[in-house]
Amino acid sequence: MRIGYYPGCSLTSSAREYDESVRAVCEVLDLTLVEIPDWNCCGASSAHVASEELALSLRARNLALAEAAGLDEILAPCAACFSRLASASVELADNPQKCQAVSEVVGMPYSGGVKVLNMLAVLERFKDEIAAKTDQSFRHKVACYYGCLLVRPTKVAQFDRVEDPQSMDQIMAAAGAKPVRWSSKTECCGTGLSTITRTELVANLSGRIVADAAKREAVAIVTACPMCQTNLDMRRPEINQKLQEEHRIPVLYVTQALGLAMGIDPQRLGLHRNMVPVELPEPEPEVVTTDDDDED
Amino acid sequence: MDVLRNKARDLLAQGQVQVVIGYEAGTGGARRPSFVRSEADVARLVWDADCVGNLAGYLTRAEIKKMGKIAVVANAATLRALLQLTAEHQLAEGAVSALVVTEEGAVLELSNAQAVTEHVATLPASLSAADREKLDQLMALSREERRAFWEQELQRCIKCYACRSSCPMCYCGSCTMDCNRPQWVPVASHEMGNLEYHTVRAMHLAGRCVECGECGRACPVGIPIHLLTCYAEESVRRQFGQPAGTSATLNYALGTFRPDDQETFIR
Amino acid sequence: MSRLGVFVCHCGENIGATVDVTEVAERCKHMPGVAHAEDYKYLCSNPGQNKIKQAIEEHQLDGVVVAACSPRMHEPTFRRAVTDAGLNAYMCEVANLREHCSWVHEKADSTTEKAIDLVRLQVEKVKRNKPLDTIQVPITRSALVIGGGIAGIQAALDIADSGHKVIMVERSPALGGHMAQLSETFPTLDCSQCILTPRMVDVSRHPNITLLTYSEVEHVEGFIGNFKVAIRKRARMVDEDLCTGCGECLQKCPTKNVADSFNEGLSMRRAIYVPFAQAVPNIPVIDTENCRKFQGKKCDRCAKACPTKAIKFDQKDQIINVEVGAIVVATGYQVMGTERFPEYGYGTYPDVITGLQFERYASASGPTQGVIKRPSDGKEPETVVFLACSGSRDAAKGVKYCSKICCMYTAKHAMLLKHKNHHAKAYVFYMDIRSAGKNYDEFVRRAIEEDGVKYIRGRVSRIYEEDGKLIVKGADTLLGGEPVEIKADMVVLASAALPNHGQGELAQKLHVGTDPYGFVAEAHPKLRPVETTSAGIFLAGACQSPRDIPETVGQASAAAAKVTALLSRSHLAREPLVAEVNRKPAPQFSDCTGCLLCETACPYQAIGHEEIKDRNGNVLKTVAKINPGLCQGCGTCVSLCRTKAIDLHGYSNEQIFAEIMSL
Amino acid sequence: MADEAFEPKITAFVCNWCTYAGADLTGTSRLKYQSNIRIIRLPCTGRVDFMLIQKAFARGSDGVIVSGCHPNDCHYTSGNYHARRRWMVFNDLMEFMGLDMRRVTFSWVSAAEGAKWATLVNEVTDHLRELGPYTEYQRLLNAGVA
Repeated sequence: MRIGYYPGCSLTSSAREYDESVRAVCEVLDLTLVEIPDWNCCGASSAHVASEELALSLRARNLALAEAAGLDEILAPCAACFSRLASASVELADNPQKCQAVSEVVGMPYSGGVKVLNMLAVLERFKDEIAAKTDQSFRHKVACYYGCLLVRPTKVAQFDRVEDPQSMDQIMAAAGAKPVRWSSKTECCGTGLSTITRTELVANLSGRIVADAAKREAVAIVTACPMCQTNLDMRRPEINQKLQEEHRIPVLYVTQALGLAMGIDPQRLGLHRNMVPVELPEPEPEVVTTDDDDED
Repeated sequence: MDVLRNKARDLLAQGQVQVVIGYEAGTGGARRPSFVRSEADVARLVWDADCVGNLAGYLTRAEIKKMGKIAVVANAATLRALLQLTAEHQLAEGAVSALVVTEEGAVLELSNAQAVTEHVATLPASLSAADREKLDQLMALSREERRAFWEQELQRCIKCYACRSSCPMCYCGSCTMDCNRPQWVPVASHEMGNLEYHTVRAMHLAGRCVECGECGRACPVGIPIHLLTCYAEESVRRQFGQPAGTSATLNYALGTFRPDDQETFIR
Repeated sequence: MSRLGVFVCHCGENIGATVDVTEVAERCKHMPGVAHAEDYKYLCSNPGQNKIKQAIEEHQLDGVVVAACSPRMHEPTFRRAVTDAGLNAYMCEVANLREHCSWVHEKADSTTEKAIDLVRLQVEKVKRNKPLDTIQVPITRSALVIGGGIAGIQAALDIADSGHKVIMVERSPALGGHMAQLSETFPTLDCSQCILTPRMVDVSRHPNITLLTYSEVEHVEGFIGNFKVAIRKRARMVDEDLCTGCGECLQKCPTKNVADSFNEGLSMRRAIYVPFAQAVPNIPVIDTENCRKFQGKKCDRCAKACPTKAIKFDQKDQIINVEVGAIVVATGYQVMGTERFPEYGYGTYPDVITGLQFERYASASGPTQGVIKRPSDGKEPETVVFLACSGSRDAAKGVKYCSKICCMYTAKHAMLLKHKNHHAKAYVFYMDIRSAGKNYDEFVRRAIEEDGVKYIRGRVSRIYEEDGKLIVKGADTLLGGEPVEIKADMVVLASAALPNHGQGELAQKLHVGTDPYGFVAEAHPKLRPVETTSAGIFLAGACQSPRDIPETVGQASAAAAKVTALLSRSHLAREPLVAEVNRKPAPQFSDCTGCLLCETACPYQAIGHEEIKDRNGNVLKTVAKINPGLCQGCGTCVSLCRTKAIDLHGYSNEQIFAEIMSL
Repeated sequence: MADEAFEPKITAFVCNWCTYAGADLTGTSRLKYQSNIRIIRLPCTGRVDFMLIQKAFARGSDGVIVSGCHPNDCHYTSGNYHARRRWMVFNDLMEFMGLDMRRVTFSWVSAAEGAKWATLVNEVTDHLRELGPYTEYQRLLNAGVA
């Protein structure tokens, strides 16, 4: 199984642990990641505000490169990259005129056939292999946090259910974890403007998420987006200060959690880079479920 | 050849059928229809690449129906005609069984519509390469050139109606041409009469023609009129996807509709 | 040679201004077949019509062409005038000189020439007209009512009271429909059971009504006045004649965990059950999916307990064939389930319920005997939030229409909550309050002013669970769009009213159209609201679109009036402009070759076929046969027929051919 | 046509419930259109046999208009759907036989579109006046007959 890989800027810098854990897990699942040659920035943070044409051309160039390299599917682990590339792929999918215009700007032909997948959409295809490759040692209660861009806007993401997504829950369940039922799966973590400029907003919004996860006795929060990770993990001091409570619940990327469940060495999963130290309690005892007795 | 004859002999011997319609050697090596009713005449039956005529035309004639159960030696077009005639309630289910000589030389007996349908599904379209090419050539011409072509061709029509009587799908007891109150189509074989006759015939075969080319072969003055009916059938298949002669319960394309039929010329 | 009369009308100035009417009359005199031609100022007036009648007698005319305004205006008038003079109505044609000539062209020779052409066109047509008589179709003077809710009950009672037999088919084991599930009804808050039960009993006792419950319409064929209906009476496993309704069997049934659909799943029922206490007929039904006996286990406790041995496990479905003259569709509606609301938890939060479920809580015969409780822990909710327009007026849910009844029943729910639990807090999120009936708005005002229900104008974006409470996140658009968060114990969705399940299949069986949402399509939204495009099939109540009880009862009586009008005559007179397959003497018997390609083309299923047999019964030929009762005269088959075997009276091939040739 | 300037002769087959009523509305709204057209009333476009169009041309028409209810508006629910299919095949076949289909206009005109009927008739009349008489077809009338 072979798939295009678009790391994006955050996976080569602030979210290196996400990149490391993705490569480690994919290796175990023998999914070869073919990095798109000479990929460029997807224009996530500002391009689409500055100029529509610039934004579309930036993204289309990546798609054209992928098409040239014979990759008809790209994995973009970072939710923002996924959302930007996917919206370009959807916009150009059945629109030959736009493809034509963009091809001229980018200087490379693009026919419109490349599909963009987020981390969960790819992992979803390997649920059986995950179940086989994990040794059930990761029997912990986890709170699966999806954030926004993985499932919204529906026309672009075209993935899972908008209000109550299930894909990460199912992936973690396949790995032996116990996803908890909680209400903040797609609540806003305060990203956008507030990480740098108005941290108290992040403390308030992300605080609610962390508090809700803790209340459900989750052992860890699992994410699939560098931005969510940053807010829930790096801003923990501000959160604890705002909530006047000491929350030490770690925040793991879904690939880090799967890596642990697969017994991969934590060093190769970049766990040492997580801000809140990743100390997991003993996994819960194996509960042998017997089907309840049949009434007479 | 003899596999076919033996099969015919068995059918007649066991009285399963009262007549086997096949081909026999005609004058000058031509092939003509033959109606074998006794085991002795079975030797007359022949089968080779020249047997292209569509024998299905005889199946709807009252005199043939009177003979009882029929077996017919069938090529692709005959099978399609069988299905279309059954779809149009002209042939009762199982009244006719088809004898098909396969490439390997074996004889298949298809005795019900279901068997015929499955077999027809495996057969290629029966429009010959020459006709295909001629159709494409005509379509490449401009409107005026096509008008000139057909005007020149139809001028020679003598209204002998050989095309009508040879076509298996033209089984109507009284045709629009025979209707004189009102006189829809002029009887005289002048240009207007010829043009209107062939237009009406093509429209009547749209969605029903099994493209056997029999009418083209039957025309004494050699007008390629089978191109008209084949084009009309193709137009129906292209626009409505309902090919004639592929099912015994086919819905007639011009007798049904889909609310979202697409067209570009209605204002 | 026919003796025709041509009458050219001035229509005051309308025709005379631009068409030289006298010239037209003059030129018509020389047309072959025209025996008399004259012009007159106002032909549609009484003197004008008398002129035509006199001319018919005086000149023994056998055909008339009136050149005046559009036939869509006065064709019936002139045809009636002609019949008075003893001439068949269909020997009179109208040439449209006004709308199609004088009003749309300037005064010019070409306009007069056109007028003459238009008259000649009708003259040639009339020469080929044949006298036609109205078609008499016999009527079976009984009616079928599908649906046992208030709509079906009212329609059935009205029809039965007018002396006609009625067969009522109800899918569930008892009458009542959704009305039986309601607690109290707006705007008077009188209890629904009290006003409905007497009507249900009337239906069961009415000599003219045959009640078939736990039955469904299986197949319908035929046409107005002559429907043949096959009804599947599903096996109840209880013999209706022996059962006295004592209820002994109900206590003994060991299976107690079947969700009770009458209580909208809020409580459990047994495998043998009666939908509700006042059920009519009060005869239990065995639910074969959940009854142990039918799952191969040994159990016959109910049979043992039955004093009259009425339980018969071997009962089979019966197909009952009836003949009726008219059908009333009264199949009601259903409400959208909470699982269709992702933003409110996909139906996974037990305390988010639908309006119907709240009705069951509020109803004295409900699972909690009228005490408002919440499904999760059975406690009495302190704070209840009602959401109007849940799913309605929402293109994303595919329901763009307003469900009409929810504003009223939401106000009623809030009012009932406050009556039953004074210190409970009731909030209603709404977009607009639509309370347009009699005493309706006063009812809503009362809920707000006297009962202290808090109405918040705004939508609820999300509901989620936290510490056993439901956090309702909305906005108050009247206070400048302030976000509002309410910690509620229970949320009631006034969810959209949808067509009842199975409505689509029933509509297909009846060949009745449905609108894009799946409701039954009425013949004309304003002028024929209780009829469908299929003649003889009427409709009443919420099956046509969401509707409250007063309107439903009104519509049911209207449908009953239509049925009674239809059944009041032994025969039905129909316009004779229908198609007909020609017949000829032997040996051909007809031009039709029996290809029957017209059969599928007919939009009214009016074309069947018949076998022409000789004296000793063997079939000579199968030809198409058109049923004059069903044929509406569209002519689709006429132009489809390859042998021109079918012709249409009034627009026959000869007539139209002649019209073309007259130009 | 006695006068020398060519005036096209147009025959129209219209359905009674929609286009005929639409033409009536054109009248009641006193909208003007050219008078070359002669309207023949039929119950439905389903009743329009392609031979009627042939006969109209054979009778000397220079143009034919066939018009009825919009799809889904048909008084008989499906007459216009059937008509549309026949027109699609007839149009295609005529193109193949090289006949001038610019002279045949198919359209949907509802009972409320009085204005559309007036513009349609005017446009078709002007267009046919440009095309000139349909000599190509009328010449066939006496060709090959002594």
